[in-house]
Amino acid sequence: MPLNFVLFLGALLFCAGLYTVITKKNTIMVLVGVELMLNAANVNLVAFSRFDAVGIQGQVFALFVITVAAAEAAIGLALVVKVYQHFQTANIDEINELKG
Amino acid sequence: MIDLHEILTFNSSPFMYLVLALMAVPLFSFFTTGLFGKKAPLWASFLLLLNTGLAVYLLLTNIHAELQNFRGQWFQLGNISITLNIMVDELMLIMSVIVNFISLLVHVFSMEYMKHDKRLSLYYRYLGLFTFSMMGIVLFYDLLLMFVFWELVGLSSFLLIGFWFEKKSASLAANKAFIMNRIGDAGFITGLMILFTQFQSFDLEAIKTLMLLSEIEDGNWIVHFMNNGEQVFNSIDGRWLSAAGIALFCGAVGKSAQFPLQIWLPDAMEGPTPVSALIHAATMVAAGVFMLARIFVILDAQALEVVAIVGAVTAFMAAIAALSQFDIKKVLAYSTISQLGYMVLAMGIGAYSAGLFHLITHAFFKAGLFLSAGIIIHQLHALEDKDVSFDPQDMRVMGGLRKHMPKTFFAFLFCALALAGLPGFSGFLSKDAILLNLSAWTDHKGGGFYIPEVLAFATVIFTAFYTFRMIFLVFFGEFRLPSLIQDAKLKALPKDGNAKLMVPALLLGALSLSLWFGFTLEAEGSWLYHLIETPVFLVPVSYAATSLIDIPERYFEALHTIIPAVSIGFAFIGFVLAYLAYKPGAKLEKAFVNRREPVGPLGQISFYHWYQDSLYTKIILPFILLLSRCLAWFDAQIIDRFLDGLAKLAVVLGHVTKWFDKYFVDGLVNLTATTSGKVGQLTRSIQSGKVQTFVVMSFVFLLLILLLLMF
Amino acid sequence: MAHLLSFIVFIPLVGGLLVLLTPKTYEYLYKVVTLSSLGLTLLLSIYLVAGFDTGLQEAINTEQQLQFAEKADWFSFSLGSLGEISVDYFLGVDGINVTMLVLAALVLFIGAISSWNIKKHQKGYFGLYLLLSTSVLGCFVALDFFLFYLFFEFMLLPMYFLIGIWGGPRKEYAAIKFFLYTLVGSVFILIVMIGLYNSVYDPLKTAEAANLSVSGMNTEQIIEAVQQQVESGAIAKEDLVKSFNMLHMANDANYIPGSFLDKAGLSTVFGQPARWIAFLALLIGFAIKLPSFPFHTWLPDAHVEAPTPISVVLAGILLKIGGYGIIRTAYAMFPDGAYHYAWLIGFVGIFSIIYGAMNALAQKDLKKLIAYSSVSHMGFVLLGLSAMTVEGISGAMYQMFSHGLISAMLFLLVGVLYDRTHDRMIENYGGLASQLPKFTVFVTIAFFASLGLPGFSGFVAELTVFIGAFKSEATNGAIPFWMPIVGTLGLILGAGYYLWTLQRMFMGKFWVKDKHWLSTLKDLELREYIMLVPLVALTLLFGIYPALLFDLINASVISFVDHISPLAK
Amino acid sequence: MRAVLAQQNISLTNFLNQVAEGLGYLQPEITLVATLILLLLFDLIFKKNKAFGFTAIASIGFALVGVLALLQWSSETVSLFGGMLSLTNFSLLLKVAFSFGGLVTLLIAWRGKDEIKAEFFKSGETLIMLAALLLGAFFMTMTMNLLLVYVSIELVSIASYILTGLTGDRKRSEAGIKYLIFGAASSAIMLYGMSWLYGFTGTLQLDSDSFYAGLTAVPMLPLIIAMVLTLAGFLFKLGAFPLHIWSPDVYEATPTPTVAMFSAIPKLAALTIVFRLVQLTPDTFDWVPILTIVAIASMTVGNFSALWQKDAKRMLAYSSIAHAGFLLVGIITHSETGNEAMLFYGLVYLIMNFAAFFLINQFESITGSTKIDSLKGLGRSMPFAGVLMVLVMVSLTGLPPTAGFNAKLYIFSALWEAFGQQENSWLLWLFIFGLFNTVVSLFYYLKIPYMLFFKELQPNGIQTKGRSADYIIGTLLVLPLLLLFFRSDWFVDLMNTINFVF
Repeated sequence: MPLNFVLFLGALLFCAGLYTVITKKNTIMVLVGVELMLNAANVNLVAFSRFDAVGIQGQVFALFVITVAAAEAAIGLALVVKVYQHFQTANIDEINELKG
Repeated sequence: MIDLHEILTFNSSPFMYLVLALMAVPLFSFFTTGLFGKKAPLWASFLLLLNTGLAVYLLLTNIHAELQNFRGQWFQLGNISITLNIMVDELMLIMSVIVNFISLLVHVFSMEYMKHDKRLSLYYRYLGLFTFSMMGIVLFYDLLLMFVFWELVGLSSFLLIGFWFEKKSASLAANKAFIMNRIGDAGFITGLMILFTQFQSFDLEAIKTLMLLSEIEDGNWIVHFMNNGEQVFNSIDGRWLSAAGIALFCGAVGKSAQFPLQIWLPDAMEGPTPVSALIHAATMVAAGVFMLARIFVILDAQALEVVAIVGAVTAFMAAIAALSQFDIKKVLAYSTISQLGYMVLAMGIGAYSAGLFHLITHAFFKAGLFLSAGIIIHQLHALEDKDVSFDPQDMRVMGGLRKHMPKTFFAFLFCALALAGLPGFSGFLSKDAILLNLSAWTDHKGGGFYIPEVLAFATVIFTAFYTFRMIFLVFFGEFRLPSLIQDAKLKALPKDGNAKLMVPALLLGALSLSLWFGFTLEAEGSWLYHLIETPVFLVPVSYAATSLIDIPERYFEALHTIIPAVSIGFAFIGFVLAYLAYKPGAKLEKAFVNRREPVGPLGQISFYHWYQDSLYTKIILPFILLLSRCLAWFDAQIIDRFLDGLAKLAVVLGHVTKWFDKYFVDGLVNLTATTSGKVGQLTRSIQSGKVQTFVVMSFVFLLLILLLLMF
Repeated sequence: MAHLLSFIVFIPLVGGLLVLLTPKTYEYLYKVVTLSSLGLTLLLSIYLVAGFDTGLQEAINTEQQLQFAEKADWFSFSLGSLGEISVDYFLGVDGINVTMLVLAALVLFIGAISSWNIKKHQKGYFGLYLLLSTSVLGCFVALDFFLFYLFFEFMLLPMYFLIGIWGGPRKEYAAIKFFLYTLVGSVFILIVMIGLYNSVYDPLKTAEAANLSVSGMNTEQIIEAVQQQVESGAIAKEDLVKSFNMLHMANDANYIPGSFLDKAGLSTVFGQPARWIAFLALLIGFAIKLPSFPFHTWLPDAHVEAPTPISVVLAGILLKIGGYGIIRTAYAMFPDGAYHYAWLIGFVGIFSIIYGAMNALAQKDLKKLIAYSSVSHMGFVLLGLSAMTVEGISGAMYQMFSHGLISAMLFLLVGVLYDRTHDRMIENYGGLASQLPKFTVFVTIAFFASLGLPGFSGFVAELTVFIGAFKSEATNGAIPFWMPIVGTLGLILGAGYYLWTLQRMFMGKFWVKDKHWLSTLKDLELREYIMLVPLVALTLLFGIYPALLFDLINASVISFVDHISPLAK
Repeated sequence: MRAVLAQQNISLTNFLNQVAEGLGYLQPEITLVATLILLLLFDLIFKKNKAFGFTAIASIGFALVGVLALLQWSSETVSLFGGMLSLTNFSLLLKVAFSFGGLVTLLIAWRGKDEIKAEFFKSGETLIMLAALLLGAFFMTMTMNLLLVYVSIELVSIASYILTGLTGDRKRSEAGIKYLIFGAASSAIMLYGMSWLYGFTGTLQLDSDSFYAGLTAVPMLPLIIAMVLTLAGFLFKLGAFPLHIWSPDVYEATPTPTVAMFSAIPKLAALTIVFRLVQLTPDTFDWVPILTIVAIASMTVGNFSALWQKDAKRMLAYSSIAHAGFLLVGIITHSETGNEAMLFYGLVYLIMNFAAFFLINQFESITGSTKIDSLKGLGRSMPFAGVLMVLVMVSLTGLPPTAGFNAKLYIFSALWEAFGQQENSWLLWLFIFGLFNTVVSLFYYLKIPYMLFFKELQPNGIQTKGRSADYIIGTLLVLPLLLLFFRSDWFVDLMNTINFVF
């Protein structure tokens, strides 16, 4: 499978993720969007690591990313819960009190 | 090559202190008089008596001694030393006697005239200050120092005119005098700049020496000399030479009340009458002429022509203005301007001796006129009380005073005749000399230069006319005051003043007889005239005017008999006209008494002095004030706003960026939204999604940076 | 007496600390401390002038021409490839700043006296006042650009608070305006300062750093040698010791070849030679402080809002720092720029003269009127400088000095009136002469002094400026003949607005707008005499005997003009 | 790991030795971890009034970390774990600074109002998270490997999210979630960029030859894209334009001590990473335009947005954005001078900010609010604190006689030098913009002295008695600012011993 298919997939994922992050109202969905973006990167990493002269750093990296992403997601969800306690909603539009 | 420092040798001798005393004594009087309270007049007059004595002594001892000068350094400017130079020559000696003498008389006169004033001692201090600064002008043979005292004289004149500052008119007159003088002085300073640039000194001796060495080469005025060791080579456009002369003359225009700055002098009559006699008739106003005499030799042809024309015009205009005044002091003021015009004219045509001669004679008779007028005013003023009030300077309330105050009459008459220039009186000699030279000058020059002559001779008629008009109105006919105040009753009739008033007036009256100046009908016959001989011009030949001395004798021969005859004739015509118009019972006299102001264009022009004053006060001054207000508005509204604007702009930008940070993004989001199709729902969903807008915004900006880098 | 200058500069600081340490219960001590410390400063500076050698004639950019110089390494370090940077604690006086130093000491002292009736927050007030004094004095004697900049900037803070806390109704606005304007100016200066010390090296220190064999050479020879070697590139860039020394900056030979501002002047900014731009930046920076059109608008506000003593100090000294800065930095370091922009400077000068006078003519507020007259008078300084002749420069300096005295006097007098009635509007008074004769005498003297009547210092200054300016075209062609001639309009207008004011406020029948003032309008009291009489005396003294001041500055001015005049090149 | 092994083709055993000796060099980090665990255990073991214990452990721990870092001081570079970390005195200096920061944070919390005290010292997690944040920052200063860069950044970020959002009121939870989403998104963007870099070079090791070679080989366009995307994450941590927007909200919501930490430590850490990236990319890639735009924009946006802020913390947030711009200047000059100036600026900035927040915190503990208006007239009733505040503000503006001025002076000198050599107009504009931004910043920095001194104290019965302890600490924090102005050579000489090569 030629590399550029994979890269294209990655780019697509990335855009989809970004789009989700930008547009979705529900915080959970936004987090999901982030996950998508991260995974776009992962796809790239794994794909490139095939061409790694010395090893498989890419794949290692991908693993790390997944773990960190999990942690991040955990914190994210925790925060969502916290927010829900305060705002009785997870709708990001309604969480908007800090004004500059 | 000559070195500036060889000219500017510092030298002094004990004799110098004697000369300096001439200034020191009045200054001393200025400082000490305040301490004497009631006795102040006596003290001041005593000091001035000393000074006069000293002046006379110096005159007698040094009049024929060779010139001597004292020079010292005032301060060092870079490597140029600014010097003080006192020159003892005839001019200085004579002037110092005149100034001190008349000042002394005024001191004495004022004892009576001002005795009821609450600020009497202050008045005498001011007189002291004036005499001091006037002596400064006379003594210093150095343009810078001359200018210094020039301005100080202006200051003391300002103080004395505004002495009764509670009167608004007085304070305004004082300002007018000072500012008009300042305008002239701006010219003076310009002259100083030019001469200093060229000669690196203000010392007249240096200036004259170097002027002699300077020459004109293809239109450039170059001078080449050493200044302690180092070569100085200055070359500027030749026209600056004429400019220098004219600029300095501007100073004289201001001080000697020449056209177009003369309008301050009539207003200056707001001051006490003795002051008018001293400052605005005899001495200060003559300072301009004196200064012209000092710089006479460095004036070039063009400058001299300007001087001559200005002089003639002034003499004529003022004479016209004097024709129709009601206020006796106003008449005298305008006549002063007119006579000063004669002197300046004389200088302009190169009649150096004649001009100065007229200065001297005029000093006496005009002071005399003012003092006698002062007596009349004083005595009439004494008649005023709570139910009788009138303007004691107005000739309409006078008339027939010959009977009531005969001494005053004679004092006044003698001076008046001198003014009118009738033979046997001093004025005749000097004026005759001027006219003589004038006509010689005209014949020699030819061309359009007959205008000054015409004006000058016309002025002779007018002078005689207004003089005799004054005499008839004041001294002949009936005393009009009683008829003017029907209801009230005068407590007494006017009478001659006491000795303090009369002695000075009579003295001056006597001095306006010509026999003191030599038993002759021609200026040449007078010892004084010969004492002051005309110097030769020092300016480069190509620019120099032809001195009268060089004018061949034949020009004069014919004139020697004609001119006196003509001038006497003209004076007589003036007298006859005045007699017909204003002799007691003449219709003009009647009309005059109960008219507010003269009728007819001529009358108006004359009464309002060619409307020059209104030109200043109604057009120029308002314009300047308007301009200043506009500028102030401009400053507050435009410049300040603009610079503040920059500051505000920052704040506004602050708003913008803040707004940008918050809301601009939505727009972008909508944009992305439209691209991604389903507008409606998206926009709704994103409206205030702050975090998301943040993300979008950042991302968009990243993209922008990218774009910026790619192209 | 060693370290005389340091004492002069830092005694007020010590006083300030004392004030801050004194508890509120001994409030009366604040004035005592302030007065005594400033008095001591004044005495010392007079002592300094007494010991000042007027004959010393050396090149303006050498340290031999300095007197009472104090030089100590402050700090120095090598900043990477910039090479060694050394900042010195470097004070000294020459003819250019000695007069300013004395003036500052004097005016500060008088300002302290006039602070007598400051009531609120005395501790803060006098503390800040003394702080201000130190920074002002330091600004005049500092010859290390870093040190100078420190004092220059540090002036702003005390001033900001003095205006902002003790000022009038719109004090906040005035304070911030003052601060911002001056800061903008100082940013310009900072830019050039950075550029300068990056381009200038210190020969002697370089000799050490590059350890040249300098055995048996005297200073001049060493400098000579170093400069040659740098010229030839024998000394490595890293060994060069960059210097903040203003005198070095004023010497072309000390510019690193190929550096941004070197004498070759090849590098350009916005298409203009960098040296010209640098000059312009410095000029603008200080012109804001001077202030000259069009940067003057902060002055009226600051003056009107500031309390009397601060107005006195502001007009008396702070404006002079602008003029002094232009002479010491802009002109001394970039004569070529000065010559190139002479026309501009001269024009701004006469424009300020006339513009300021015209504005003064239109003012209703007496203090504003005087503020604008200051703008007009500072115009003379610019005119004199632009001429680049000995007379012009001396005139400019003389003008700064005399304006220091006269404007101080004027603002004190306004303060006197304001204390009585809390009103400065001209049209609210009339015929004061009959009510307050002594006050009127002083006002009249001050006005005539300010409009340049001979006998007062102002006249000598203006005359010198004029002849210097006129001489310019004939000798070096910096500015045309017509400029000084047009400038004489300023004399007439000056007479105009002063006499008009005199006539409106003091002459005529006595009346005041508010009847309550009748009781408060008392004539001068002793304290006010103590402030005014010395000023009047000095103005007269320097008007009658100018040699007092010219002898101090002549030698330096001559060498300064030799340094800057394009003909000397 | 195999990758790394293969890269340096060495046997497992001496690789393990390497790890072992590497660990020897990581005493500070280890100590931090230890502190962290201790805090955890303490929290679990004891039930009530743990405040003293927490304080003791945390402060001793942080202090110890600092000391250890100092003890390691040496001028040569040590590369650990097969070059994944490189320990230079540059990173050591920063570590010392960071642990100092940690200590000050504790101080601020200790002097803070009761809620803050409670949050910090009642239960452990705040302190634990602080420790974690520090740990992340420490690694950021050393890492040479993209992987490690990512991980350490995330460590810092996650700790920050928790510190922001997991406790406290709705405001904080809101700020937290926003912070997290924004942060996660930007780190995702960065990661995507990194993946591309990896693709170009086939390595994650920044200092490896193949990385260099790869970047030189790649065509400009994709490289720029990748670089900018990668930069995004760093800029996010740096709080620089265009990823600065989170900071105001977060700063406003989070308690002052935490903000103090956020404002300084992650910033500097991120700065080192940007610095390293710029250092190690080949000269074929021109960083100047990108960073110049970012710097100018950060200064301008930061300063201008700060103008209208009502809340002191929010204002300082924007000011910190502006300062990020100034810090970048040092990197842009790309010269030894620039590096030193940047480091100088960074450290001075750290001190300034901690001082500022300490004083704000002190006033907050009196007035109970961080609104600027709430400072009205306080300077008159507490002149000493007022003066300290003024000094700090002056320093932040960058005027004499404070170290803030020297920092600006040196960094712009470096810029000037760079301009003098390259005559690159980007630099000139940066120079002019930067300096005139000083004037703009004056507007808002002066607001605080203005409120403190020009306004009258409003008569609500707040107790304005300054506490001597605050005065002492405040003085200790402000004194360096003055000292470093008058003897900045001390500090610069220190900079000279720093070696900026990794």
